[in-house]
Amino acid sequence: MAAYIVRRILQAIVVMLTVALIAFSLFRFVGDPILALVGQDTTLEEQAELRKELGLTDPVVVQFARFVGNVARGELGISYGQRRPVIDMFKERLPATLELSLLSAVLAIGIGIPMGIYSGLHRDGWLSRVFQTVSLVGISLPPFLVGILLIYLFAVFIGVLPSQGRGDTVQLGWWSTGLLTWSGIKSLILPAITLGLFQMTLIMRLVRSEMLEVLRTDYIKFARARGLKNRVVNFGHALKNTLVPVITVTGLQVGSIVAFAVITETVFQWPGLGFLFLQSVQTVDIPVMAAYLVFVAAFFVIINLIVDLLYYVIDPRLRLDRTTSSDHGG
Amino acid sequence: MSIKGRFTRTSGLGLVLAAGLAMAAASPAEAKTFKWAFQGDPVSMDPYTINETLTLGFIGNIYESLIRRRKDLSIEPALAESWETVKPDVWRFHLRKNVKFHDGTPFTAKDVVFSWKRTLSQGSDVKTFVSGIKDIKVLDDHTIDIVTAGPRPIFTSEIPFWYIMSEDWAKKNKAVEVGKLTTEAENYANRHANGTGPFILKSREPGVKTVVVPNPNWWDKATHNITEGILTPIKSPATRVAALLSGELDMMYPAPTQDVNRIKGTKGLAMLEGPEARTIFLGFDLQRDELLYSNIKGKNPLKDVRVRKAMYQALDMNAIKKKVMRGNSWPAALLIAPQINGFKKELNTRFAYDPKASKKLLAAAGYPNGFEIVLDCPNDRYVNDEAICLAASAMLAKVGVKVKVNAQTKAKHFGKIKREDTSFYLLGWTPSTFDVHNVFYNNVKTRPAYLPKGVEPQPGQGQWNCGIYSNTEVDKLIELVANEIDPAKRQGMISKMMTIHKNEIGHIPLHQQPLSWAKKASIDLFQSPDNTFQLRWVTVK
Amino acid sequence: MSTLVRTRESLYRIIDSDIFYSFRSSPVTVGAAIVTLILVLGAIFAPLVTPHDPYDLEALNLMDAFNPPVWYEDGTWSFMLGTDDQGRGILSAIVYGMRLSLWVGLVAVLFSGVIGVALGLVAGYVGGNTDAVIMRVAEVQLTFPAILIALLIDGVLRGILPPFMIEELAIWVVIVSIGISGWPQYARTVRASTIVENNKEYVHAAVLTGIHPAMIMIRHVLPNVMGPVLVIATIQLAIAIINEATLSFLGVGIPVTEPSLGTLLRVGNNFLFSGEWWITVFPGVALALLVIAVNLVGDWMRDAFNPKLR
Amino acid sequence: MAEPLLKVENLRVEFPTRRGTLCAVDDVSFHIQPGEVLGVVGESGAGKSMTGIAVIGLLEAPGRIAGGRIVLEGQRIDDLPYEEKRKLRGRKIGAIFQDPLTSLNPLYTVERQLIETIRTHLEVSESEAFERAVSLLREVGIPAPEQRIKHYPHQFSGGMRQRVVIALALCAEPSLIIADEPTTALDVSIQAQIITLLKRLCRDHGTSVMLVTHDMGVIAETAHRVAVMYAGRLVEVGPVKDVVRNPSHPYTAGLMASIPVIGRKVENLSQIDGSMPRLNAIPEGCAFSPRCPQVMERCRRERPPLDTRGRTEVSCWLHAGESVDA
Repeated sequence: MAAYIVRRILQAIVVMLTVALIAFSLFRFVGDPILALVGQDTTLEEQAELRKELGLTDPVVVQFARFVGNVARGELGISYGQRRPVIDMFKERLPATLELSLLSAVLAIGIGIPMGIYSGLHRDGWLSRVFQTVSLVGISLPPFLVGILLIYLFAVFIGVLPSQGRGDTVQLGWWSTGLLTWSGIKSLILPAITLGLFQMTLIMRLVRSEMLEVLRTDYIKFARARGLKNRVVNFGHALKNTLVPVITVTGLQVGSIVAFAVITETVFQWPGLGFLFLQSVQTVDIPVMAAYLVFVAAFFVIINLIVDLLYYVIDPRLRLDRTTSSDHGG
Repeated sequence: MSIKGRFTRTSGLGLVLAAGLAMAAASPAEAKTFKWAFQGDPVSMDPYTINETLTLGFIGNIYESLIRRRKDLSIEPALAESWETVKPDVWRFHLRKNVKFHDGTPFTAKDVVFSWKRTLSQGSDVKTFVSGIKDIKVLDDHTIDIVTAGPRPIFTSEIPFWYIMSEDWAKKNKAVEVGKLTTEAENYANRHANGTGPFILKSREPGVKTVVVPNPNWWDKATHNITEGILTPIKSPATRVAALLSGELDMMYPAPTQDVNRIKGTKGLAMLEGPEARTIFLGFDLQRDELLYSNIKGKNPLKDVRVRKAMYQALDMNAIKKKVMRGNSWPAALLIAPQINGFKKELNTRFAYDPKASKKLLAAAGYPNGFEIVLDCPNDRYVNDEAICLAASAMLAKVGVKVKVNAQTKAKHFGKIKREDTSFYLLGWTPSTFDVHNVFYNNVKTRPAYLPKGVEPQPGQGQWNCGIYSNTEVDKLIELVANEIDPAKRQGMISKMMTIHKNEIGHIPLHQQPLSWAKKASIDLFQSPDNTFQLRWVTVK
Repeated sequence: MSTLVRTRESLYRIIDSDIFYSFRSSPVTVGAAIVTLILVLGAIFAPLVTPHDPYDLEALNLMDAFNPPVWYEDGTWSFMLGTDDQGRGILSAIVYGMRLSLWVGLVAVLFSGVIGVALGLVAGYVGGNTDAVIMRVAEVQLTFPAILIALLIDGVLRGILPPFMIEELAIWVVIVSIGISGWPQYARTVRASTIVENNKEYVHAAVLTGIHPAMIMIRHVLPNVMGPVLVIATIQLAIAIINEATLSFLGVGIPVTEPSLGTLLRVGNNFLFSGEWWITVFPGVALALLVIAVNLVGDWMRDAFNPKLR
Repeated sequence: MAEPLLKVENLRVEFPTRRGTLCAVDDVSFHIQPGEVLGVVGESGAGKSMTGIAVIGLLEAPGRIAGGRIVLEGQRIDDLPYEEKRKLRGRKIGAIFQDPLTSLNPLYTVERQLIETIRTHLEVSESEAFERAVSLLREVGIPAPEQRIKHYPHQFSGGMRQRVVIALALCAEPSLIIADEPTTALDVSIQAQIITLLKRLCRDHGTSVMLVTHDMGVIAETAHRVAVMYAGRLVEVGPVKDVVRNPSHPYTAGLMASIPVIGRKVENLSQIDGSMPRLNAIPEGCAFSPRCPQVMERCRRERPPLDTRGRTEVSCWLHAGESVDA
């Protein structure tokens, strides 16, 4: 168990370093940060001085080492655009993104899994066909298009829900929540649907196909031949076996939600990290972009760790006798 | 401050609920909250961080200068009660008494001196406002002498955006310098403000929202009736319109030209329109011997005035006005708008739209089949900037000049053209002084690097002259205009330099763009031609 | 096989598996086939079927801008679906945009397919550290959504390339961004199949007769993995089209002078409220149709090859 | 003759497909006496497994029983509602599937799977069920069952797993076990052990077995009687000795030529040219007629009925009108 966790954590660190390298080294060469942050009246001499002060004239290796060191200490640098610590900006934006992502994930999982189970168990029922059609549309419509449609329909045409922003928020320490005000909750609905729809579709399809696959297995047939009740077979045996892949992929989808939020947040002007990221791409705000990448990577790594541990808990083959099942492919 | 520390201090379920209830209950009938949106966010609350209309305009609700502008843009006393010129280069300002900053400290002469010094500190982007100041002498707490570099008729128009900060407050909060962009702690004034103005900064979430409340102790009589103002930056024009249509906003600007009719036709909404003092124009690379990004090698066609004129006459500004701007633009022949000091109506006639003449000119210049060129264009700065560039490229294509449009976000666009990495670019300019000098000084005067030997540059001259237009006579006239006191003589010089520039087609002026503000009909507010929005003129009915 | 690998594969398997089972035996499928055919043919023969060439700047007339569709009072047959803000016919723009979207999608998929198949073959055949490195990279990359990767690569390329080339190469920038983000799926599938094939006798026999490993892979292993690869490619095509549209919508994709469907939507989005709905709605519908159609085709391919994607 | 335990009469199983209805089991009749082992033999796709599945009532949609009756202990069971059928499964009819590696749920311990089966059918307490589970494991020859019962399926070898599967089938003392290729997936050495075990258990418990296999050797070793199927039809049923030594049907004759040892499977009949027709292309008349060395004109036109007069029942025009028994 300990070895397993240690191995996973080591892998996570390697992944994080790789991502940090990518985040840093690639963005280091995009655009000219100096020109993005000086005003109209800054002379070329002042620009050169600033360049030096920011360490942009140091060797790239030194810059990267400094970058990793700073990140490890929680210092994500100073935003070129806003001239304040990136970590502060992240703390402001994080609640918006997490609340949106969380609700989207709840929607995606809460609706996607039951839909998937249902259409797996009743693969030819009319409701399953409806689900299938919905999911086809769900994976075929780009999220930004869904967002625009929803805005037009609910914000402008019907006029019941806000088209942008987070509404009123309440401050709980450094965490600002929109969940305690009516306008905050209303503002959350459309973005959450937009963000959750695609993931919901994926999860539904995953559960359905896993369910179908498991239902075809011999042990399910054998369980029925043993005379077990349908409920026991479907939910005790079949569902539990679909759980492993479902948890893994659902975990990854939750991770994707945070990253996919870039698009949704842009469409809805949602003041979260994704929106900040896109803004920073447009203004070549390197510290923010780099920090965002690192953040997303860290998020994924943590989710992966959790998923691996869950998998470990659920699947006895992994837990008890790794040698029989661990010819690791990847 | 650590995350943990902050969190524990205010956490607790009771507080959560209380806060929630407070939010739910806090909407008394007489509260007049005013919500508005702009396409960008003020860069900082520090009045010296950036010289940008939006930022300075917003900060103007919180901070004040010695002098402010009236609705008609004429100047009137603000923190200075009155002033006179003791000598041509010495201005005596009598400061207003009993003015207090928002934190309660009184406003005195030392704050002006402090502000001047701070404006010159590292990181300041508004040095231009005080570039005319040689020295400030304190006579007493409420009297100062400002010594300018020579007679400077435009001085009073240079300082309305130069806001006065409190020395005590800045020192207490370690905001004495605007600040270097290093990993040091952020400049306190960046997200906090302490002015003397009609509104107090209540909270600031950069890029999300900024909240102000009225200053009950303001020295002037408040003409507004709002109890709270909330600014939300909304970049996407469609989203801004949607938010207004769905009633989330009381006012937003700029309203996309295409949506003006819809807004006008929507019950309860109204438009405020007018010409902005900003002129949009095209600039050329007039310096390189071989054009960048072109199929013409070894030559720069743009150096030939016939080519420039051909391009000028290929542009149908009326079509752009009708279709791109939906009637909301004022085709221009000069780099300055009619509101700007120095404007000459007689000169403001465009060379006629005439594609045939264009073709002839191109043929005469040796380019019967035209040439290729890249037009650098912002896509989020001016009204329909990208669409204008695209329309222009289609029009130029008809006379044989194949224009590729490189449209990008303003930060990238400005960076590119400022390092002279351009052959053809679109830019817009409003002189913050409302005087023609500012436009020519920045956009037409030769950049220092290109001056003949022995000519001493003035600081920052030609900073936006990205294509290096250079005419010694015009340069000279620009310098003379800065210091000429006699209005008639001065206008003569101005007309002369504008005529030279116009006939040389130094730039192609396109139009003045509209001010396009959309609001709820129940809101009264004043639209200033400099496109700054001032809360002190807002009334919520 | 590691747990994550296996289960992640099931994600892709779903996309490939019985998604459209219920459609298969219904008239919807037939309709979709017809729609696909029309769209693809229209895209291929765009210059023949469109009334205008939307890329020809000289032919654009600003005064034609904002014409409504033909059934409106001031609509004209010349611009059946109306015009956009530059006077470009929407119909022509859509057909050419679709052509571009399909082209970008196809080349991106080809690009990632070639990289993925090659790396998969190498990883599966060579094994050892090479395999470990390739698969580890694939795994790391798979943890990020393709769109984020594409956004990154797009940004990077835009930063590295000289500005004047960006406009010229915009399409290739998008293709490479989307292409690079898609290779791991192929690599994993191909690698798995390669390992299976590798253990078969004919491969051993071929090795013994001294045939070069590369030849063995190309001649023996490759044909066996083409089925699954084609299915992945079709699904990836749908994803590539969506990603292209998203990048273009966010303003970092195909430039507006030669618009793709996503670019048209970005431009059209500005006119959503101004009454010129046709500038957005038609391209939006076209995009949705295209992606749905490609997804359905993907299902048919899956049936045709009936691959075991594991 | 005593009342048979299981009586299958004119069973017909159909699968509707896009290209018309396929008949997987066509007019099949047989019976099994208490304590009797009936071998069902035939090539792949002959319909033997389908018959077994129809008897347990686990045909999957769109497959369905289109005709005939299945009678167990005098009670008709094919038309029972699902819930009633479910109660029979495990209680009256146990099942053993081909692949022990996949027959057990990998996520649950053997204990849990045994106990849930026992408690589904028998009114016993948790501890009684546990006792019974352990004794069942001991009975099927699993060493140290008290410890092994806590293990997960993947911790058992293939042969051991099949023993667990057999234990699961025996949980509620069913009177009939349907064993569908119980040894096919196992090593040859283990096959014999499992067959021996199965034989012993059925003898001890008096359980009847329907042993579906395409391994003639297993049939010869184990079964009392044997039913031969071809293309969904029954061609010959009779005592093992008679059918093996003296096959009546030309198909059976060909089949018997391949009998020699346990473990040798009937993959194809080298003695007879051609292969079994696909279900959508069964010829008119006798399904075997195109391959039959003794084919007659009548065979191609009329389908021979199952002649039930003798000890061996046969469906062939060669034997029409004469008593096979003679």
